[in-house]
Amino acid sequence: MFYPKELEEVEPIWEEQLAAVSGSDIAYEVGRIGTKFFAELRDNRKIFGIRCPACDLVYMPPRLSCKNCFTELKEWVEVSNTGTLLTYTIVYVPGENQPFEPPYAIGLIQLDGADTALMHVIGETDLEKLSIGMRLQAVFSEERDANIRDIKYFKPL
Amino acid sequence: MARFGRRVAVVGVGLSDCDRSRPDVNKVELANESIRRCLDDAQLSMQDIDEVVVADIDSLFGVGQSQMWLTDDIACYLKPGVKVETGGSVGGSACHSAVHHVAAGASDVVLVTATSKGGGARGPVERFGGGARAQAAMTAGFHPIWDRWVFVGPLMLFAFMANDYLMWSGCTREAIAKCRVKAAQNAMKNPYAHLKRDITVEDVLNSPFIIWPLRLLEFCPMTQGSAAMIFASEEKAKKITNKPVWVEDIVTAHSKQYWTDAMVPVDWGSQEAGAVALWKRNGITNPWKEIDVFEMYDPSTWAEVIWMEWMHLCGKGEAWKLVDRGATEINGEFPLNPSGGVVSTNPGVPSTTMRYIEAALQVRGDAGEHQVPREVRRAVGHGFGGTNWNTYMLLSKDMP
Amino acid sequence: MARRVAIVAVAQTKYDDLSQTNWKYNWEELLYQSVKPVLEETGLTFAEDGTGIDASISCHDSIWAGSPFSAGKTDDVLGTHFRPGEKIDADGAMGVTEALCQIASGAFDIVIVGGLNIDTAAPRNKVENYCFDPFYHRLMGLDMTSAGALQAQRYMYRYGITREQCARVVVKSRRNAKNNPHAFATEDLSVEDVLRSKMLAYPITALEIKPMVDGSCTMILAEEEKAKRITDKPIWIKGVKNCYDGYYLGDRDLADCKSLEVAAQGAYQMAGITDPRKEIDVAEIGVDFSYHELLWCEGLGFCGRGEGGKLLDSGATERGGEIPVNPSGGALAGCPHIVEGLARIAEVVLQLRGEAGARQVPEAKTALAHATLGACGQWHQAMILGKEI
Amino acid sequence: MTEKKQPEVLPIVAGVDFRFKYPAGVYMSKCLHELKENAKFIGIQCPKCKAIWWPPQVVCSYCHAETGTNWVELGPRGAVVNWVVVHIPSIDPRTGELKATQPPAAVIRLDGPEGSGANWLHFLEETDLEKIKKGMRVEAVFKPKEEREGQASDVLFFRTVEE
Repeated sequence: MFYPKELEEVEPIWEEQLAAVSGSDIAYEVGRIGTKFFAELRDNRKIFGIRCPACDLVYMPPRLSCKNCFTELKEWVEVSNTGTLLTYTIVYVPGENQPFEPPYAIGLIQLDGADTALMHVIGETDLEKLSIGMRLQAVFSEERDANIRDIKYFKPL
Repeated sequence: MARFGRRVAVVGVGLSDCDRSRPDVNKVELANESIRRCLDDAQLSMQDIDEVVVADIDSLFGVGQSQMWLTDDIACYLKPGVKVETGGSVGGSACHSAVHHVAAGASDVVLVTATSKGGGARGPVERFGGGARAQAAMTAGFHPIWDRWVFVGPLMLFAFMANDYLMWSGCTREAIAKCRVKAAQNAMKNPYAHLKRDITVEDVLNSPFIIWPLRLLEFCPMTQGSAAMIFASEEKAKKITNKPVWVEDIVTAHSKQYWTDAMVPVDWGSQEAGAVALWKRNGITNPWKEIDVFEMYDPSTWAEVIWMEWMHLCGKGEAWKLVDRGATEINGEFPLNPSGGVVSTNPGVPSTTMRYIEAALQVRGDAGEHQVPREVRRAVGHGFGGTNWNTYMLLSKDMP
Repeated sequence: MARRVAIVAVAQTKYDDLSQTNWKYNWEELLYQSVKPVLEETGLTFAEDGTGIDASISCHDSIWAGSPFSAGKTDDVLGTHFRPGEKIDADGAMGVTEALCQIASGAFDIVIVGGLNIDTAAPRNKVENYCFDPFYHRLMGLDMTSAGALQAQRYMYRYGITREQCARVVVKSRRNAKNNPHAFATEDLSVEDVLRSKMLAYPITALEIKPMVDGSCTMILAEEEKAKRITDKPIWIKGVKNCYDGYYLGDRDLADCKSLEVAAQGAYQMAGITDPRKEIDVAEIGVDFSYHELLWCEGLGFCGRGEGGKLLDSGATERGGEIPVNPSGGALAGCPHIVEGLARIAEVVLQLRGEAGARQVPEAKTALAHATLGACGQWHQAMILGKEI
Repeated sequence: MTEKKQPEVLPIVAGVDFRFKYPAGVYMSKCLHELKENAKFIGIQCPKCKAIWWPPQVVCSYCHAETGTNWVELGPRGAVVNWVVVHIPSIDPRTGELKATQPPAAVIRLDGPEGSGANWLHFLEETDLEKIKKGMRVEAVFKPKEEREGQASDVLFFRTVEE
């Protein structure tokens, strides 16, 4: 016992409270880059990356600044809705903000035309049959609200 | 006498545009904006940065371990970094970390970045604006069981402070209103300020009470914005710029966990302890005469006036009289917050960085329209934050 | 560095599950349990006459603490009332680097660093989900475990690492932890036990992630002359570097650990180490998931790329091996978030002082303490400590 | 930016609603039990510098001495030192819910032994600002024992008393 006996033997009081003012209803402004990307997803079912001319890389998801050279990125490039699975996992336990009930698979998918991979869900598949290197295609949600879930999931080709 | 093993100088500063809301950028893009301006100011590229210090308060801004998301946009990719979280002082604490790292020889050129852009409320509290939510988020920084249930954010703290000062100092409300008008006048000269309304003493006196006796216009707004600074070693600084601003000294003082004593107020001793250490250590016997510009973290106009006394800039009960006769105006005998201060622009996390930046710009003579009309050799930037954290940076034109 | 800096005292609490006692201790009371021993050992106070501790650094992650300005909770026990104090919002290992710089800069002579977390008071999955950006990753329900699983899978795919090899890391960790009085999880496990435990995110099972425990760790750092006066066993910091990788998981090949390589090489260079496997006598590394140990051993240069599994199989990383890794059992045997890296430094200090008890590695003179933070090891720090100046 | 007018994209809802367990700790638990069971305020006195800490804590903030079990009884009476009135709606950060208007908040210096005392932020019963004065004597009004939960809110407010 570290503290005096009368203290160590006190019945502990604790309280469960919000962590800060958190809440599932908090919304985040996406900025102009995000606006273009999500509006294209929602309105045209198109996936856009952004190219760094100095590094000759097409970034997915798009961003304002190249991390290698700090070039301000402006060159929008439409990438394919098909791509290659680089790695995946099957999530078995329920958790916050999950798009589906577990078990479901998520993976890093390098879309054709992009140099970096997008993190997304893999659906319409037997979870046993997933393999790295398999080809996948985006399936868009019927109702789209301009967020990353406008792509419902990627399905095997 | 140099305080550190190696001399350190400010070689670049950058501020983003500041407004109530910046929907055109997300958080990391907003950070990027001031860093680009900072690199331009120093005429450096991101490859020249050795290390990045991130200031943030994750619990207030809706992303945990924010340094991770920020990495790519703050020139930190494949570089070392530090993440600091104090209170509103955090933008200053990060600068102190950068100074220590340069002085220690761990890095030669260190970038400090501070950004404020959080999530917004959607739901029943939305109609009250973000203010109530922001206050509650900050209240969450008080003791969960003992203090949270009775506090209303820092607002309450400054209301107590105002009531205490009114009780014993003989201060007039007009004097405080004048101080707020001074801030507005200065802010109108500052392109990076948020509130730039041409307000009058009557406007302040007629603004509603938020917490009696604190009025709406006597308290700071909520701003989205970012700030960046670059610190460099002597050798590098001389190569980078012909106007290095030397860091003569830095001081941090903190205070105890429970806040009630700050309402009395007893705990402003933290402001005092920091300031006294700064004056004493640097041979400053009369800061009012020896400091050319003072940028104080003023969350409320009351704080600006009251802390002048705690920081030994004047005697007890004298600050409001000095303010009343215009001594702290931009062309007064002791220019205080020529930038417009925190009451005009308050992004929170970058607020202290902004004070340091203003002090550096004044020393450089680059403050533009809000440059004080006198020679600035020495300036002080001050930062304040929960839980009564105080940071001071003494900047100088002359190499220490 | 402009001045030499040593660690002069370390203390850890037992890492334990406080929920069993209905969270008996609050933050400061938990931290004080490791603050008091270092004060008593060194005889130092917070006196301001030049003989005492000059400044304090508290280390916790405000998001795991569940409140902003969380340093307020630990100010009093770290003696920062009206005095210098900083708060590092990351692993305590970063706090030690900060203290090192504060001392090396000439600003202070003696600095105390304390870190703690009450993991069991926080909803792990929610906190971890909150650490991802709100646009691309958070709405995919990611947490550190599922992100780690993506890395594990990629690493195993690229180098043929087996699940059994990963499981053996856990078995070794538990076995070593039996010798560590601070450790939480010490039961005997077989590879089968590990593989058969509940699958969380393939290939990571419940026994392959660090358990949720609570505790604190504190240490005191001092400049050369004072360090020698305070203790006859100062442990010197000879090299340190940390490094961030990019944020987006899809930007990097997760089988790599570039930022660790940069951090390790930086620390080795500073300490004058050219052959880490030969020159380092003991390593304590940050292992949140079983595969971490294998991958980090590669990044630290203890073996070639893809050889992490073989290194483990060879027995080289056992306590009696060529390069003992985590003789304390490491975080897989229980060590709270934030304290994880700080405790690795504390453990190697004990090893170098020859005070590691039953987990002592014989004749340890040079040691490595590693820490990691972020999804898939985005941030790494490597620190080299030595017995001799 | 010179891009053409973009279609609107609403901010993305991606919050996390998380709750933590916050421990009171052994010192505060002891003091909260005392409030609940016996309607008594027990602070702790630093054995070295004699500062009184309310709520009790493990070390003295001023001189870092361990406070041990040096309990002192405070209150239930005290004097108003400072006060404010909240005019705006506020959110209870513990629950996220809007708080109804609250009574004037005041710092009360609870009476301690031999002229000492300790400050506490709590509510006043008196709502007429004209009547609240510095130094005004007040007394703690407790909830009925069966409703007390071992919380600071077991004290409802402080009532003005004549002395």
